[in-house]
Amino acid sequence: MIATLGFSPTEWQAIGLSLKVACIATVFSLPFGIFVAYALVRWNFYGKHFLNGLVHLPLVLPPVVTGYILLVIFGVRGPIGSFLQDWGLVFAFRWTGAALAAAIMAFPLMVRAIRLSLEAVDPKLEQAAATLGASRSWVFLTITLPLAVPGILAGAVLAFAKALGEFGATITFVSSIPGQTQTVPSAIYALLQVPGQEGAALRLVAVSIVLAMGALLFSEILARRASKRVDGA
Amino acid sequence: MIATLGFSPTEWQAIGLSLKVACIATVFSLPFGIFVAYALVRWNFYGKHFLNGLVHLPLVLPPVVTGYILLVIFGVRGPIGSFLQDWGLVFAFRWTGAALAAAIMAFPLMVRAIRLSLEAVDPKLEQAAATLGASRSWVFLTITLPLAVPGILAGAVLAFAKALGEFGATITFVSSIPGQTQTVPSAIYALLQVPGQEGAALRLVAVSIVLAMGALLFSEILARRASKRVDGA
Amino acid sequence: DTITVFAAASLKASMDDVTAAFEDKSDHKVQTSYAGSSALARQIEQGAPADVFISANVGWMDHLEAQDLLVPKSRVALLTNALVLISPVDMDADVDLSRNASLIEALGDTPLAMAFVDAVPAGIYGKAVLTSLGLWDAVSPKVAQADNVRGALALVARGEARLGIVYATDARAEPRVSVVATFPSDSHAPIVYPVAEIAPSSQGAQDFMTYLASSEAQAIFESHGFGLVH
Amino acid sequence: MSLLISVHHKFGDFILDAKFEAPKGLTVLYGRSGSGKSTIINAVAGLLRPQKAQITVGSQVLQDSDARTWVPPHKRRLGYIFQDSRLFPHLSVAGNLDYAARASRRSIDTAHRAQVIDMLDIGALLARRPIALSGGEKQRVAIGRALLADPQVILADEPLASLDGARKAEILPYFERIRDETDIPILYVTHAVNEVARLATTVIALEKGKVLRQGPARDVLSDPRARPMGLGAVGAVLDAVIKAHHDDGLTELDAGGAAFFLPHVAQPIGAKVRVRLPASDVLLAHQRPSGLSALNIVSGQVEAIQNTSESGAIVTLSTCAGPILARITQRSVRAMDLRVGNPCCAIVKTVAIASDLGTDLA
Amino acid sequence: MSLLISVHHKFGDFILDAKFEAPKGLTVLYGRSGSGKSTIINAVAGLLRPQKAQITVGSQVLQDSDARTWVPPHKRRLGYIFQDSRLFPHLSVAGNLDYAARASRRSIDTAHRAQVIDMLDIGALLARRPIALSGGEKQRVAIGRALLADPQVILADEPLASLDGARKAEILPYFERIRDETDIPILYVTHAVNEVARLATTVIALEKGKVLRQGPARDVLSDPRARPMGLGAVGAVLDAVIKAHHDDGLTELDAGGAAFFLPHVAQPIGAKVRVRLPASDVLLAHQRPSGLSALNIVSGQVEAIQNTSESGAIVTLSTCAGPILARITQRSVRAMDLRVGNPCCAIVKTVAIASDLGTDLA
Ligand SMILES: Nc1ncnc2c1ncn2[C@@H]1O[C@H](COP(=O)(O)OP(=O)(O)OP(=O)(O)O)[C@@H](O)[C@H]1O
Ligand SMILES: Nc1ncnc2c1ncn2[C@@H]1O[C@H](COP(=O)(O)OP(=O)(O)OP(=O)(O)O)[C@@H](O)[C@H]1O
Ligand code: MOO
Ligand SMILES: [Mg+2]
Ligand SMILES: [Mg+2]
Repeated sequence: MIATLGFSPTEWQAIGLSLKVACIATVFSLPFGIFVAYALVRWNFYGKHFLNGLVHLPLVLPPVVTGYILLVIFGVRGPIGSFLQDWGLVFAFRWTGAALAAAIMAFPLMVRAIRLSLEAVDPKLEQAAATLGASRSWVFLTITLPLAVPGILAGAVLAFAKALGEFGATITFVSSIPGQTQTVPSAIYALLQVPGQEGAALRLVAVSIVLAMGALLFSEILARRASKRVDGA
Repeated sequence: MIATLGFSPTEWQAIGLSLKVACIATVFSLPFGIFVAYALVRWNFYGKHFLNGLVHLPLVLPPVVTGYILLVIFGVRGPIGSFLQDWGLVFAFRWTGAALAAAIMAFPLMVRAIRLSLEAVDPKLEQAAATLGASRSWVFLTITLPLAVPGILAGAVLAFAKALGEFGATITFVSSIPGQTQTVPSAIYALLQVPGQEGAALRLVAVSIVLAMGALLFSEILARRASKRVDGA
Repeated sequence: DTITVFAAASLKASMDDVTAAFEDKSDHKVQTSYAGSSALARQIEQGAPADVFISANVGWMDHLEAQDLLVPKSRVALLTNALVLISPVDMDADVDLSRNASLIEALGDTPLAMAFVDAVPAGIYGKAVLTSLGLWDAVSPKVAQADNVRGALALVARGEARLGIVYATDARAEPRVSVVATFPSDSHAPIVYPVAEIAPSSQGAQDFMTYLASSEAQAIFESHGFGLVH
Repeated sequence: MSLLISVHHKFGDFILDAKFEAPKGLTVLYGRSGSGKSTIINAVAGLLRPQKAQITVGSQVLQDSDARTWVPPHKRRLGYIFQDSRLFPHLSVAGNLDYAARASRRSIDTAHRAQVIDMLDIGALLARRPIALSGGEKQRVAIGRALLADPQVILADEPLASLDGARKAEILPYFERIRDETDIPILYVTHAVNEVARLATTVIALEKGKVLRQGPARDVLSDPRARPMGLGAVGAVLDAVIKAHHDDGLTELDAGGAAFFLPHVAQPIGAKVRVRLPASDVLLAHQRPSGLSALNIVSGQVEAIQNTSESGAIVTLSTCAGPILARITQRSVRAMDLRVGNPCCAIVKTVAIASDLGTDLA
Repeated sequence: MSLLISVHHKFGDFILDAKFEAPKGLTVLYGRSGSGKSTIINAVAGLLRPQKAQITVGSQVLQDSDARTWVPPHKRRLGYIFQDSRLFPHLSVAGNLDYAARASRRSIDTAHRAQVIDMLDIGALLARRPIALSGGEKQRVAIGRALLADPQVILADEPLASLDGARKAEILPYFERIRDETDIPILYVTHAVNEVARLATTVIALEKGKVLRQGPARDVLSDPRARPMGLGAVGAVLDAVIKAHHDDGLTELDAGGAAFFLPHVAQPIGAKVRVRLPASDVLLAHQRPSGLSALNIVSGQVEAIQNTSESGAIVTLSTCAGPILARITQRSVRAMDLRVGNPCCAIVKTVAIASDLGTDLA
């Protein structure tokens, strides 16, 4: 069948799963990313540097280490994992865990991008909004956030791309169970273990690229539209 | 001896090497990062989207794949690798290769951050500079670049952190030769392969964190100084 | 039932064939997660839903057994492997392992590709071999360690390294390398792939274990170059 | 409602130390560039938190640094027109205008909105983004945005600086209306003497962060010794009543018995108006001259003569309309032998009065 | 050098279609907010590339859309003072001032620099960043930055709008000097009539993107029919020579035989000056009046009477000094029975002349 493009059902599953994981990871981490970026830019609080460091940690650590830490914390036996399990939220060896791993790995990229855009918002405009009666949160929603759109989009697309490519932390945390937690990168990894399967691996690589480029293009279009609203007629 | 902090000489080598690799990767990729970001922001050329996609690629691909591609291209038998070898520049199995891998993996992060800051530079100021007789390149050097400092710093620190943590592409490309290409992440990885070595791994993880946090703090201080120059007395 | 098998990544080629054959014969379904033995073992430690674990590494299986995570008495040595010295087909190195200087001469100043010599089984065995041959001290500065045996194989297959030490099964599956020499099996501890059921036991896992021991499965493994434990 | 302001703030070498009351009406902050006008306005807005300050509007304390009282800007109900327009670049003109209503979840008073849009002539711009506006258009939108905020205090930092005379003439009456018809105190920064003369109830003159002089506009402007705005600003301010509209298009005013004629003033008979007679527009004559094109001639007595420079002087006449100031040369003082107590006539050009009433402000 | 400008550009509904010459000297672009002034200036600067344009300075073609000639902004040798000051936020005031010299690798002319800094009174601000400046201080630095660029064309978009009168009085003579002593054409946007009257060699009046009227300042300002700047701007411009400096501080001018007295003018005897007599500052009388405080009385003949509104009129007298305009009421025209050809006297207050010569501009 042409529709399968030569991919096996497990590969299709992996593609679907990767998309789902990347989307969920991006969408769910975005509010946190915005919040943390805002806190880092505009608030002064004890432990700010610590938070900043913590956010960057997944970038610095080998992914395997991050995955291992996630396994220890969010595994069924982990302190948070076992707690959340009582509430029906299971990460261990589920696609949700893959999404969590992807989100955590992508988080520093997202926060940095948003932070840069928030820093570039002119505080004079926020002040002007305040004189017009806008509360802090309203100022944030109607001035700061819209003006930070370029960074938010950049953060989202970076996170999405990273989530699509994330491998080390994911396979360490949730393993690579076909249909459950096997994402495209773990499928590629598995294929690379078999000599002579480079061709099959390459096709999956191509899929990753196509998905990421699509997201990239989409974000560029959104960004252009947003900047047109600010810069031109 | 206290000075060894309990690290073996090979571990000390790995720490030194990681620092060297991360510094070199950051410093050498920065001009390219600035150039590419500028081109993406201010120029319109054929293949712009392609370049943008290419830059993001290392983010999307599993690191092993990127490492393998590097091996194919920059290895002693690769098209570019063999060419450069004639000029005395060898990447394969050298720390230079580790730096190359780290730089390539960090490149999308760097470019994105710089790009965001360049986009935030008010073109009206660049115009004002042009009316004062500044050529394009002078405007870039004296107006655009200094105003984009927050993004350049963010890009550099992201790249540095990423370079410190990079493992998959590096090990695939240049493997791990103690004293040559064995970076902290590969040492950590090796330790994690053996039951009961988590403690030793943890100490190296701590070193990575300390190094990255130092860089982070340093960049924050520089950024604050730069923004003070713009915002306040 | 659906049986979840955690298998060392280096077994993927043969295990895919074995599970396919098993699924044909029984009404069980098999899901296999391939990753490094260490990652899999840690996941099992943290409560992963694995029914069967096939490790490339005796140490990790011992580790799990010590924590009573295995179904008692289910552990068996499933496969064996041999260690070979390889080089790219187009470089045809000539090494005579009986002559100590030979390997060093063949290497020149090029690296010797291996898996991590202190961490990954193929590397550990390789280091043991070189040590017993009295070559380790001379060779060790030139060893380029990959994160797993496939990485070492790729370095040789691409011609980046002139020589490498991998499993016989890997060498056999990669057409771009040729075997220069096979290391004597008495120069290292036996290369064994242990398999065990992970507690709690299930019917499916037992059936799969039984099948692994069957001559049909063994034949598949043999066709991939593995040796059998008798 | 009145504004009570007492601020102390230090910026490097610059020390702002000002204490004054801005009573009901429009208070002009006047002073040279860098004298601290914007700093005071920002303190009232709460955008700057001075090191020491007591700021009160009516009975509400906005800031009291002793009592650690501090009302955040968004609770101060301001209408702040910034020196730089500060429009929101991502919102259309309409979005900018309606921002305050949305922020406070008020419904938009469409009649008022239409009126402000009409006055500012920005109806055609509503869908545009600020980037596509000219400098003056931006400033008009900024004025509209502040006026539509339903403020309890209006802060206007050189609101009309970038506008042409005709535009100014259209917008000034609106500030007059707010001044006269509402209880909203207005703090207004301007460098334009005619705006001061026309709008100010109270004038606060600043110099290097200190209050140089403060008081009712009439007193400050008609005091020849105090010239915070330069000699050009000195002049009498008279209260008058519209007496008649004549067929030839002139309106006759009555100021304490003296008649003044000026081009048609669109106010009903009996309405009270303020008339400013800039000292530089008044001529003096021994006796009522004839055959002269000036219609407004008031006789009185010399009350004071004040030399203002090497060659100039300001002569104050007391007349039935009130004190009238004339700026003339010392040579004329001597030639006319003017002395305190002598009778004298003031000649005022019709149009000179009119220009300050906005019939023609250009 | 003169500037030749012909631009056609469309922004949404707005169409700019202007063609004019700005000869040597200072050319004021005058027009209401949104009439296209900044757009024209941006076209000359090369910051906007109009759909069709021919722009030439002296013999250099800056743009010719037919010949596809295009000189980029940095090669145009401009001194552009922006409507918004556009200072570089990361550079100190000194860095901003020296930017042009550094950009073109010129050595800094320290004497000129010191003079400009002194004139603008920004010496104390040199080490500060723009964020720490007041609105007027920013604008002064922006003026200095443009003046120090060693330009061959000066573009000034409302350069003095945010400055107080005294500051303006300090800076205006500098523009006069550039106008009179150099060959640099200046395009100058302003809404202030007194700046037009004082500075303009040429006036270009714009309305909705079209040139409404253009010509030498004297002609445009003294033509009662053409009032692009409103009635307030109408007035005669006379050429005069400094005749004497008197002991009582007055300077005597001679304009075609008529004597005018005004407060001390710091120019040597024999120097030529331009004197503006705003029509609204001129009174008419049948015969030379006596006992009047005004020192400047010129007799002449009525040349024209032009009704300007329901009640007002402008009367043109021909005198030995040249035409003099007076803005009076129609009632006075009737009362005085003024007719073309009748003899008549013009009375001009001393200070009215002085204020346009900058002795007191506030
Ligand atoms: N990008 C744009 N899209 C649509 N209209 C525009 C755009 N830019 C400017 N305009 C319009 O062009 C006209 C001319 O603008 P310009 O800035 O030249 O005015 P101006 O004469 O300088 O006015 P001001 O005195 O207010 O600064 C204005 O009506 C403005 O609304
Ligand atoms: N951050 C700062 N650091 C040092 N000095 C400052 C700072 N901000 C303002 N100033 C100084 O404070 C003084 C008052 O500034 P302010 O903006 O109140 O002046 P202003 O009266 O509004 O002047 P303008 O008419 O020019 O707008 C100025 O001399 C200015 O240089
Ligand atoms: O994948 Mo393994 O456990 O290194 O042979
Ligand atoms: Mg100010
Ligand atoms: Mg303009």
